[in-house]
Amino acid sequence: MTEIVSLEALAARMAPGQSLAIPVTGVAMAATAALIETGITGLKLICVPTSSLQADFLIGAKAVAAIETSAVSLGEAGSAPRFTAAVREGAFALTDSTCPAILAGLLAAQKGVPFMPIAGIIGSDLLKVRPDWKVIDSPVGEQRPVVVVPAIAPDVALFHAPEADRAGNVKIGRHRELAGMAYAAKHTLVTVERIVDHNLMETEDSAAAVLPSLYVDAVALAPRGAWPLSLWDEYETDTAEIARYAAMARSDEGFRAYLSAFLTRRREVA
Amino acid sequence: MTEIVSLEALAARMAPGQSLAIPVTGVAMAATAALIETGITGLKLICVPTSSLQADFLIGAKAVAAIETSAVSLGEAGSAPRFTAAVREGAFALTDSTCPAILAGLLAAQKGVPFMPIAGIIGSDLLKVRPDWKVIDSPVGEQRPVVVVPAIAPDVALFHAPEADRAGNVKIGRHRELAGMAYAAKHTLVTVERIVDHNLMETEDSAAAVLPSLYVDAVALAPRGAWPLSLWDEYETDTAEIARYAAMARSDEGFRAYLSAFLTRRREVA
Amino acid sequence: MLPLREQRELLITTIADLLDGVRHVAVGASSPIPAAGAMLLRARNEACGKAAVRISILGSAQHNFFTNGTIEIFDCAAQGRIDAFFLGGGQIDGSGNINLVGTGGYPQSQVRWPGSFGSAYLYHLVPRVILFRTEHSPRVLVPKVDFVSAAATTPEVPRRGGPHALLTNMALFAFDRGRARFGLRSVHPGFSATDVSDNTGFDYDTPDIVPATPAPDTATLDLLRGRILDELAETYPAFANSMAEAA
Amino acid sequence: MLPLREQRELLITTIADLLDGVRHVAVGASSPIPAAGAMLLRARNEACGKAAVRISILGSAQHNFFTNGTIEIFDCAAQGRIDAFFLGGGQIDGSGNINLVGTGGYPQSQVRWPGSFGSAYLYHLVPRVILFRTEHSPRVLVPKVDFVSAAATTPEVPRRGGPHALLTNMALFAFDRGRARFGLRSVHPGFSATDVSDNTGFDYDTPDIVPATPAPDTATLDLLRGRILDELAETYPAFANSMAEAA
Repeated sequence: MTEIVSLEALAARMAPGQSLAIPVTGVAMAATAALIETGITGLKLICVPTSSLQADFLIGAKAVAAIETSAVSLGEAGSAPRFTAAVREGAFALTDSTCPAILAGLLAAQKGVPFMPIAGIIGSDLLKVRPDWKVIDSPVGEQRPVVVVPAIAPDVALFHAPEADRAGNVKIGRHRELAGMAYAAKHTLVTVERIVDHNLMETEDSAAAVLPSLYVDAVALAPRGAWPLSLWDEYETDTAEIARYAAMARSDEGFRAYLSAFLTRRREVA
Repeated sequence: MTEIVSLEALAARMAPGQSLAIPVTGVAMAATAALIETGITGLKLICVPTSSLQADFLIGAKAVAAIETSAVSLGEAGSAPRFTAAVREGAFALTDSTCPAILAGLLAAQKGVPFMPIAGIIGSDLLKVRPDWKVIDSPVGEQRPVVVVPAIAPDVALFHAPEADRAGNVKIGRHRELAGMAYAAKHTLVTVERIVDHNLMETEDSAAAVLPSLYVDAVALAPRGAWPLSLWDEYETDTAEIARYAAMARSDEGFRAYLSAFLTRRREVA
Repeated sequence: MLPLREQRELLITTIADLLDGVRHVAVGASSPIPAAGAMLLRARNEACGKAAVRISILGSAQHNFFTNGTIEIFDCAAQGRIDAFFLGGGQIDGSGNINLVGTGGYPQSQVRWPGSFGSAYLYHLVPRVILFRTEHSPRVLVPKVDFVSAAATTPEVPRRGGPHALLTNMALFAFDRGRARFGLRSVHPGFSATDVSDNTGFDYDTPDIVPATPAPDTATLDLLRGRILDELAETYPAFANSMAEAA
Repeated sequence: MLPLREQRELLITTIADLLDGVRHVAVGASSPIPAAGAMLLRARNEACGKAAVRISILGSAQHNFFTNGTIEIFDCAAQGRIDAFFLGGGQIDGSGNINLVGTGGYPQSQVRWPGSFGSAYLYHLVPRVILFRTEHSPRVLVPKVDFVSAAATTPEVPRRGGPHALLTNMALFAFDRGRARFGLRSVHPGFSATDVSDNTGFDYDTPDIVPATPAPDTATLDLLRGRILDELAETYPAFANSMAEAA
């Protein structure tokens, strides 16, 4: 059953060397700060299917040994500086992918099958750098070549959502890729803006927006826990803050200074 | 864009010989009656993943040339009499399946791939009677034998739901297999208890319960349109009526009498 | 033979015992006795501070932990998140295979049952499948099923799922997966080991001394006739009523 | 060269023309000019009673028709429900292949871009992919990309998707899938065909007479400076503002 814990206790559930699935929206930035404070190393990031600030943070903090992603970018604020530098230095094992292939790998894990077929991709150099992908002739159905990718079963999925109830049911709205991460992962850790007293599964309509507690190991309260990123209906991206990060993180020293201030600020809020 | 039409116009969109996907909950019984009144024949039923009264009705009305299903049963009311009789007579092409294999076939169509791998099944005689299924060695990922099934792309998906809005967005709650049917099908026809004036996609929470109009060709109003079956939050199964059906439909004559009264009743309500 | 209520209470109690240790048990639609067994286990665990038990009942609003449609129970089983499930069968054979399709030819079966449902899949994936069929007769318990809806063992492929036990109105059998064979574990009050062998169409192992299936103790009966009946009433009102009326 | 606002209006109008006939166009995040082109098409079609156009903009609440998470746009494309999409590229080559990964070695690329996103997939599945990259230079438009994020043509496998046109700040090219080759279609006001050939690193076909890309007519400008700016403001407030201020 889901435990409701402190942010620090939530972060402490991750162990060095584990694979960690992280999303594009519903990004647990406060938990990421708490995780960096544990001094974690050797993480294998799985971006579902891309990442921005969160991956760049973890990379800059030297917490990442490997990353599988379709892209890392700060969006409007430009390239992700620590990611770009780390690629140049060969600081981690880099596994390039394409968005639906990461989602297909998670789906395979969700369904307990070793692989998943996926449309498209043929002709891409991704097939050259992904020896774990293959083109096969479809064994049944319409006869044509199709790409197959292996299952991705993360050790931990981590995300931020607006609400959880006391039983650990989590409101994810339309963001069903968050459920997909949880189905595929061995453990799921969630931070939320607030914990509510009513049962989120109570009505057919409210239940439709919920990831059931069945998949959730632990929930921690983290108000504005996605900041400076957005959280759908709750708050917008703090574009000024992202721009400030983009400028500072161009150098390792600048990144260190930014991170240090970020961690201090989080401790003060907590 | 979705059209809002009469129940008769909705039924008239089906053509003889088409494949028709039908669900377990959210069963469009009123539309089924309207469809039978068009005198349709040669339907290829795809039960997602089983059926009860609806399949038995269509079979009894001689509208079915083929059926793919994991089961047909009246549940508490016992076996489905017209299905059972038709199997004995060899009245249609019967394709036995198992629940998750039908859902996997639809998922393949949803994803535009020719096949889908699926766990389990090995050792079942279903593999003997399904030459379109195969056991292959997993080409990537964990090396083990795995069953693959071909894509199922129905010509039409038909279901009943509580609400649609004027744009054709349909509230399906947690019953996401209804969305799965629509994603996989070439056309989707929906009947609803009521049409609402507000936008069902308006908020994150309400949107989570919605199949977008993008997938919906036509919507028709059909109050109590699942009767005598249940519609989740709206009304319960009319078990007395199902029992009455089960008794009458034991013979072809009894079925004819039941159907005739059912069609008359529907016309009077409409 | 026991009166109907006592028969059912014995089955429910036996199922709770068979489920001991599971965290999540799924129960199909129209399965009040398995559901009651799972509820009894949940109540017992609560009473003695053991791990909480989650019960998913198909078709129940209150016991529905799923939000991803029909597929979720199957995905959930594939993820190893369902520990126990129940299957029946028009035929069950001595190797543990079950037939939910029919007999007398295929596809034009002269006796046709509804179909395989999810059995071909779940039998592979749920560690503790309990075969539950009240009718104990040679036509149900056959040497070899006419159609294998779901195979009990498949040495050619690794699997975590399969039969754990077979429970009927007459007896309880354990299943040995290595030997793909049932062994008689106990006979319900009112029946003898000979009754069992006379009514079983397949070979099975019999211990030298065949114990009687233990009847529920007083504490269990209190739970069964109180809390469990109340819980059952939400999903199986007719069944709960008939149990209460038999009191 | 045109002033910034007129440049943008030309690109938006050209995109609307390229989209003529589509029912559903998807636009990536941070793509205000493609989004404006799609909005212009929608407004034009409404004005003359042509088929309604659905626009999905990633990251927009108002232009979001999806309820199944990140995967839905990809599934939707695979189902043939998306008619047009936009892709860019750090490099685009003369065969229409695009590179979103980087240059100078792999995996330790000396110039690293974000990554392939969904390009490897969508290029196969969306019938009318418009390559849109404002920078028109030999470092972007290369003979052969260093890394093929997404291949334009794959004779070995049937596909419905691929490049339809390449639009830059300087010119519009059509793509011939049979020959896997671009052909210059028009040059934007302020540039010549020689400017284009001087700044393009790959070979392409040039017609004897190279037309100028047509400027928007008055009716189009009215839409662009009124309704389209209002619609843009919801998703791209900064861009809409800068267009309004340039007036």
